[in-house]
Amino acid sequence: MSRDAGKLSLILLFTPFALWIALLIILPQLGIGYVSIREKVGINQYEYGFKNYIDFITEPVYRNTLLRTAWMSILVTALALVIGFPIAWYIAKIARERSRAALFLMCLIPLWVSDLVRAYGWIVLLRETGVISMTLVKWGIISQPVEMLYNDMTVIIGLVYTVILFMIVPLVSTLQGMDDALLEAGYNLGGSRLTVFRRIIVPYAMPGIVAGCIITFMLTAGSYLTPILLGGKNSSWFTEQIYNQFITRYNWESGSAFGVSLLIFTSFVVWAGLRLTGQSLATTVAKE
Amino acid sequence: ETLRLLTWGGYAPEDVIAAFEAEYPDIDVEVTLSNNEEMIAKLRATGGTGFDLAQPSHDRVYAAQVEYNIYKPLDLSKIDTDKMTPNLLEGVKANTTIEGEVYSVPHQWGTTGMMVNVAEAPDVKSWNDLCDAQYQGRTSMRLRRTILLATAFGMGKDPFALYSDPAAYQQMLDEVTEKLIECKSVIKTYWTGGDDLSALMLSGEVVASESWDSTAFKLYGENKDIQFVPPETGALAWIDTFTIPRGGEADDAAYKWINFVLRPEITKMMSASTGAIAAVPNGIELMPDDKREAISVAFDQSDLDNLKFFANIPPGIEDMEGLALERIKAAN
Amino acid sequence: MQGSAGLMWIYRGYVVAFFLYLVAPLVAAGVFAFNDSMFPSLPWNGFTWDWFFSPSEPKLGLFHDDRLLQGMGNSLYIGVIVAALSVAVGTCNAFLFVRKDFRFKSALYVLMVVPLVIPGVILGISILVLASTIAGLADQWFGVFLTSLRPGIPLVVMGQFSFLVTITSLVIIARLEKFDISLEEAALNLGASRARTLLTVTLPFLFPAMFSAFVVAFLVSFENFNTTLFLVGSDSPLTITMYDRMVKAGSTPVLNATSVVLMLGSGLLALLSIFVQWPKKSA
Amino acid sequence: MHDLSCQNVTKRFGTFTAVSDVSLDIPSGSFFSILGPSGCGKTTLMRMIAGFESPSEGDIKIKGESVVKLPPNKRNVKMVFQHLALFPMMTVGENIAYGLRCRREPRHEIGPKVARVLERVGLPGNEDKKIDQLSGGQKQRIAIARCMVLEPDVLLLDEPLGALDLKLREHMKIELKQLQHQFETTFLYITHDQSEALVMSDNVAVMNAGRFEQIGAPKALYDAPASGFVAGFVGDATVLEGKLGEVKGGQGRVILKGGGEVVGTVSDSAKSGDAVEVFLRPEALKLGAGAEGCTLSGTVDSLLFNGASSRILVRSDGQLIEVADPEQRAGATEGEAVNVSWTPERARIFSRRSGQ
Amino acid sequence: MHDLSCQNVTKRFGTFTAVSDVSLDIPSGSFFSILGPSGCGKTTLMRMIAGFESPSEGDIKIKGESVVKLPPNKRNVKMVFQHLALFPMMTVGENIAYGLRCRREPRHEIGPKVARVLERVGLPGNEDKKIDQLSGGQKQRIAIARCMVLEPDVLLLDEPLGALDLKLREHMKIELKQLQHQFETTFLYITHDQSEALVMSDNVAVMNAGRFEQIGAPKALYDAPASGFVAGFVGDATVLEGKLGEVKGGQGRVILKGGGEVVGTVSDSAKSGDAVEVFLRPEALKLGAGAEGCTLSGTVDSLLFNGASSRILVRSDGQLIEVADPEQRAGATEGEAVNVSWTPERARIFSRRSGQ
Ligand SMILES: Nc1ncnc2c1ncn2[C@@H]1O[C@H](COP(=O)(O)OP(=O)(O)OP(=O)(O)O)[C@@H](O)[C@H]1O
Ligand SMILES: Nc1ncnc2c1ncn2[C@@H]1O[C@H](COP(=O)(O)OP(=O)(O)OP(=O)(O)O)[C@@H](O)[C@H]1O
Ligand SMILES: NCCCCNCCCN
Ligand SMILES: [Mg+2]
Ligand SMILES: [Mg+2]
Repeated sequence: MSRDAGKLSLILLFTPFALWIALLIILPQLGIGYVSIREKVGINQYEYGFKNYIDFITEPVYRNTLLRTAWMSILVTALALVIGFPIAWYIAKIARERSRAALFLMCLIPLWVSDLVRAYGWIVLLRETGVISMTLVKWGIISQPVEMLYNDMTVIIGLVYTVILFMIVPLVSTLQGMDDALLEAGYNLGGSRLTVFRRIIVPYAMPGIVAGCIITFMLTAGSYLTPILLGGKNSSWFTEQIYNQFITRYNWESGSAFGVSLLIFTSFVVWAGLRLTGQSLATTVAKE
Repeated sequence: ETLRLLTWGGYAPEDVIAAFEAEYPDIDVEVTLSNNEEMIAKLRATGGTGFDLAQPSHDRVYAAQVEYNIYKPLDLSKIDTDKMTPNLLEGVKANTTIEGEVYSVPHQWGTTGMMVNVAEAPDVKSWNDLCDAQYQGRTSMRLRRTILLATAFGMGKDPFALYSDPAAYQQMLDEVTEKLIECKSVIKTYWTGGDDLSALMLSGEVVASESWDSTAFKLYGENKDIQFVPPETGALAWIDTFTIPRGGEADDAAYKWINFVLRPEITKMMSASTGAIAAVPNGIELMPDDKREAISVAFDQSDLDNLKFFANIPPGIEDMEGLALERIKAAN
Repeated sequence: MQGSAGLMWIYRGYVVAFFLYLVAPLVAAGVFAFNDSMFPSLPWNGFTWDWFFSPSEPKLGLFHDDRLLQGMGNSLYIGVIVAALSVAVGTCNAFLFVRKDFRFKSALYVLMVVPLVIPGVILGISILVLASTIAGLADQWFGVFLTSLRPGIPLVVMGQFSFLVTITSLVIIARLEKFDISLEEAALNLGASRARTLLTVTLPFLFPAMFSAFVVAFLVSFENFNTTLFLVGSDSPLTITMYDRMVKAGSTPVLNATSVVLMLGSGLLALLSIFVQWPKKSA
Repeated sequence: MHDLSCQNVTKRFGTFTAVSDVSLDIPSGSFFSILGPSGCGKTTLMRMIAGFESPSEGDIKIKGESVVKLPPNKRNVKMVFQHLALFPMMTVGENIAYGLRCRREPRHEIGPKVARVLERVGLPGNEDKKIDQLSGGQKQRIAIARCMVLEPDVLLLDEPLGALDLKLREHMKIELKQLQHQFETTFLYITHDQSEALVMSDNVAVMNAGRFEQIGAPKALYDAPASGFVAGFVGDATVLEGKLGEVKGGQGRVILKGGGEVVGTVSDSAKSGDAVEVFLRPEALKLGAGAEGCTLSGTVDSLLFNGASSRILVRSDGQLIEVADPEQRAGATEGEAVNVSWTPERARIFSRRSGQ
Repeated sequence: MHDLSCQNVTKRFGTFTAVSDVSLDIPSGSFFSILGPSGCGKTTLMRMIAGFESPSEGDIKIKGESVVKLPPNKRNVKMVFQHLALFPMMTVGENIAYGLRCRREPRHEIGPKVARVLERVGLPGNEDKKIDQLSGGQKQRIAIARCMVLEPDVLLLDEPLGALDLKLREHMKIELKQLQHQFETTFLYITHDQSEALVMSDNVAVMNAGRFEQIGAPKALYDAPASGFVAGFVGDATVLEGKLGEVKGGQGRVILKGGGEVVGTVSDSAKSGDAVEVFLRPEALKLGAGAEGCTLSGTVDSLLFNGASSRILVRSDGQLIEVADPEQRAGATEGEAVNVSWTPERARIFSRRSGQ
């Protein structure tokens, strides 16, 4: 292999990567960073400064919405982990070879339709005159139709639904890599179920858990339709604020500031999560 | 060539498009559904390109054009302005003339008021009734600027008069905000689209709501108890217009469309779909029968005289309103 | 450890309940496509195919609804382009990170993963802002309309591409890492040229991963909303068309019918991807 | 009393019987091996003893008490897994301490115990190493230490040398044997490598298709195999197929498939007329003519030098016969015509093995 | 003319020298092995011959012509890879046809050629099998067939038996040797398993840390190793460390580290006063007293039964000495006090190996 050919192919392979990262990821982020420090002082008149950020910090509505979004996202992430782990375990360790692929594929079902249709499906099921409420009335379990939409619980159910697949996939792939002999060794040396779970399974699955949590958290924090459509009157979500700034208030400057704030905030949460678990991006998310 | 319409849901029904394309076989109509805010946002993002004809409401053209320069002046000679209701035409022209150039002509008008299931809630008469505790969990509204204005009227204020005085306007907004936050526990949910509202009303989940008249007229056909009720303080009236984006590439087709949809036989089809009243002299008579009946049930002459036309929004007001809306949304 | 049989049944029950949870909203959304009513909700008025095949208003069926069909066409078009581009670049990235050594490799690798942890909304607005700024300057200074930098299909493609490449790269990298480099050496040793080796040995090995990356990218593109929302122009993809329809016009069960078609389509695609992967699994 | 005994243990998976009616008794402190080809049921038997499977029939006793009802974490048998199953996320010290912690031994006793067992396996002071910093042989020893620190009644080892390379394996064979001496614990060792089983064990059970074919000391298996399977599996042998003819005083005459007749000792219940196999160990063969029926003639096909284990391959009637030729002292040359001979006692005749 | 010759080939990776000044000449049609421990540079040397690396210094000639400038796909040396590298997405037939197709042989000739080579490796009619339907030994043969169909000048084999299990490996050793006979092609074989190298090869080069220590026929390496490394690596041996004392007529007296003196043959340039090692092959040792300086006394530590290769481990001054005891005929018992003796010619004295 000649050295020049190696150089040339390196350049050829590097170019698309560099263009992609530079033009579609880095420059646009710098772009909103730049726009976010422009202050509108009049029609088509701008100055530079941090007023947009100051507005963001001083207005409790925005702050609280961001905190609420983060808090609910963490909750959704935790729920997805708790609900998804047994499923991932089943797929990776209990199901037979053949049903494994089928089950795995079934986990992808939510991906088959858009967020919109999923939310739409939930609405059909959960609204006051929806399938569940009406069925319960019909069976005499409840006397009055109940409204199951427009509260945080529903938003959480819907969000967990949308993201749980991204929790299960990395979990399955790490758990599949685990030799059953490790578990058996754990029991053989005297461990109880709990000990084996706590000291062997969890540490082993940690990269998968962290990867799943990061992706789930990011998707939740960045979701738009599900909280809006299922949350109704009580659904304030930070992406909606960004949307409002951009679409209903044409205020790109503060919208960009919101965007940058969201990015900084979520990056912080991800960083903190990685720190706490002693993992890194490259060993978790990238590993799948 | 292609005519790219940026318009409201229902404003480009398939049968009208089919008729248009039959008459002008070389024109292809492509439709993007939108609303006032998104029309402006979209055109701002495209720098006025990407669409050939937009239909913002009359009060939303001026500020957007001054600030973002997204429209181009109309060539009135290409429009059959003589077919339009003169006072609507003049009103719109007055609202949308900048440096002597006219940017919009009227298309249809309608009102925003309340939709009420009169069998269940016969007493709903005023904007304030939407927040009446006796309808706990059975009313609705759209969390947009219209409801801010409506609530202000309901509180006995005239928001349009305060447009010129931002501080007073803010003061008014604060009161409105407070009232709507209180109201939150009464209403079932905020509706976001005509369909959403229809489902709520038809299923009986909601018995009274802020509504476009057109939506109410549609439901009247399904259930005669569901009627449009103009509030005591007057229904809010809007005129949706024709406006050509600055980067429009099919002006001739756009003018053809404008003239086409104002023809009497087309107006009828259009109104059947939109439920709104064409800006032509005998607009109401050109409505399909069921809609006409619904209108006559809803309005008497005094209601028509009491219409409150939206006034041009000066720049800056919308930011204040936006924040108010967000506060309401985020409140618990 | 052998669990007790009873526990095992509870566990199985849980798994079944979970999958019911997964299909429930889809079934709910799907069933009302066949309800003979103007509204996608109870009561059940009887079975109908109208929402698929009826040729005229008011129950304009999906297959006669030009705008939904147009939206579907746009989504397909965007999906295929985006998926093809992301697989192509993902493959390059895979070769770059698996086969090549260069400075700052591990930092750049992390950078490659980063788009996954940027919320889609932000990708959408940031690309919108950048592209608009450039187009705006071009307009202001030179008076040219750079339409491809204005909201529209090209921008949607860029927006979706920006994060899909990460996904396709990860999928293809995982496969390429399992590739035994001695297979390539064996081919060279048997007299094949580099190009032939790539075509007959390496790419066939990568193909299942490239295919499933394509399918995933296509599906994600098809259902993407958050990024696309800010970047659409007049040719909206299906999700946006449906959203507009739902929020701005009125959702009739035709939207349910559309969902049914989407589910069938995605289901078939998913099945196809198993068939592509299965026989070669042992490789 | 026996440390471990199995009585008529059977294990069925569905209709397939993986272990069939196996009984064994292992005396305290001895090194017992189970030797058999892949898939014969060795691991299944061991997993029943450890408690990961429960027997379909039969009983398993440890120190005289039946354990079939006990869950695996309550049995005092510890296991060294085929791929060792060291916990990759723990250090060496944590791995060894794991079992002690599960037992809730007081913390201050754990440290010294870990240190002591590490010393005994010859790796003192390695507590803080990561598992992947260890070489194959070191991992092996940690896996044993992890079990031995718990002072089990029986240590089970499932082909623990399988993953090691050749030289290391030779070395570890001897080391394992020494460790067993040192700990004086009962070892139950599984392998499909006959030399491992022979070299290390006090007793070996030869297993085939779920059953024990023979249990005995290594030399007994080698010198007096009870079946064709054992004769073929334990030690090298050239196998000649034929039909048993006349049998006289334990000696039989076999008409070979390839033609010719040979004489040997009938070692199982084969009867005149049965299809049989004659097993000839390389070291039982000599170049040069022998008694009638104890000679085959052929040509030297190749000389395989391997020090003390050198062989001559002699081709006779299309069959290759391995003849021991320690250090190539016989001086044969390739292509040369030779006779190969043996004494009738060292040619063993067994009924033909099924499936071969 | 030699099919393959290397002249002073050196390969450096950065500052590390993987192969250092290696020269070899392989006569046409012979079986040549390179034997050395892991990491000594065997694969690197082979990769240079195949063209995947280029030498830092020196020249490589195939059939007398230098090939260092030729890309790998232009060299007529074919290679059997360590893990075989059969193309999993192709059938057996396609795998074998691959090289012919690359050469653009006419289609109608490819089929028959593939069929013929399959027959020669004993797998006729298997063209349409998938690779993963083959057993380990069959894969092995397909990998060889895939190369041999191209009629290479030299066939390179990089530890091809490494992945096989024990019994199969024993079998394939003999089979490979037979195949080489049959194809009459030059084989260059790499291994770290001395028994493979000894059994199959006409000549063996023993490699250590990038250099050749000795090239010779198997028996020569075994009987007359040129260095301590070769003596230790080829064949088993007990090694006693000490200091060379008086040397007389090729025989030297070594003062052992553990105490005591022994006599042996000085086999390299070690001089009186040097640190040395004495190598004793197990089969050179006998129980019972011998001449003065040719006896060590100790106790029997263990008896390792392994048929013809049985050993007695004798512990003497803390050192374990392996004594051959074919079929355990010596009748020693554990714990017994014994003497171990040898003849001075069979105790080889070499300078101490570095790093040990
Ligand atoms: N859980 C199970 N279900 C069904 N069959 C099984 C199960 N476990 C093992 N078997 C079968 O039982 C037989 C014996 O398996 P086992 O693992 O005990 O063999 P082994 O002697 O340990 O082989 P190896 O030397 O290859 O490890 C095999 O045929 C295997 O396929
Ligand atoms: N591309 C390379 N860059 C740097 N060092 C290398 C490279 N290839 C091999 N080496 C080093 O060269 C030495 C020899 O490696 P080589 O693979 O030739 O050993 P080997 O004798 O084949 O060993 P084994 O028996 O384990 O296969 C090793 O120390 C290895 O780490
Ligand atoms: N604030 C102005 C509202 C304009 C509404 N146009 C409605 C069209 C509804 N189909
Ligand atoms: Mg086993
Ligand atoms: Mg190597």
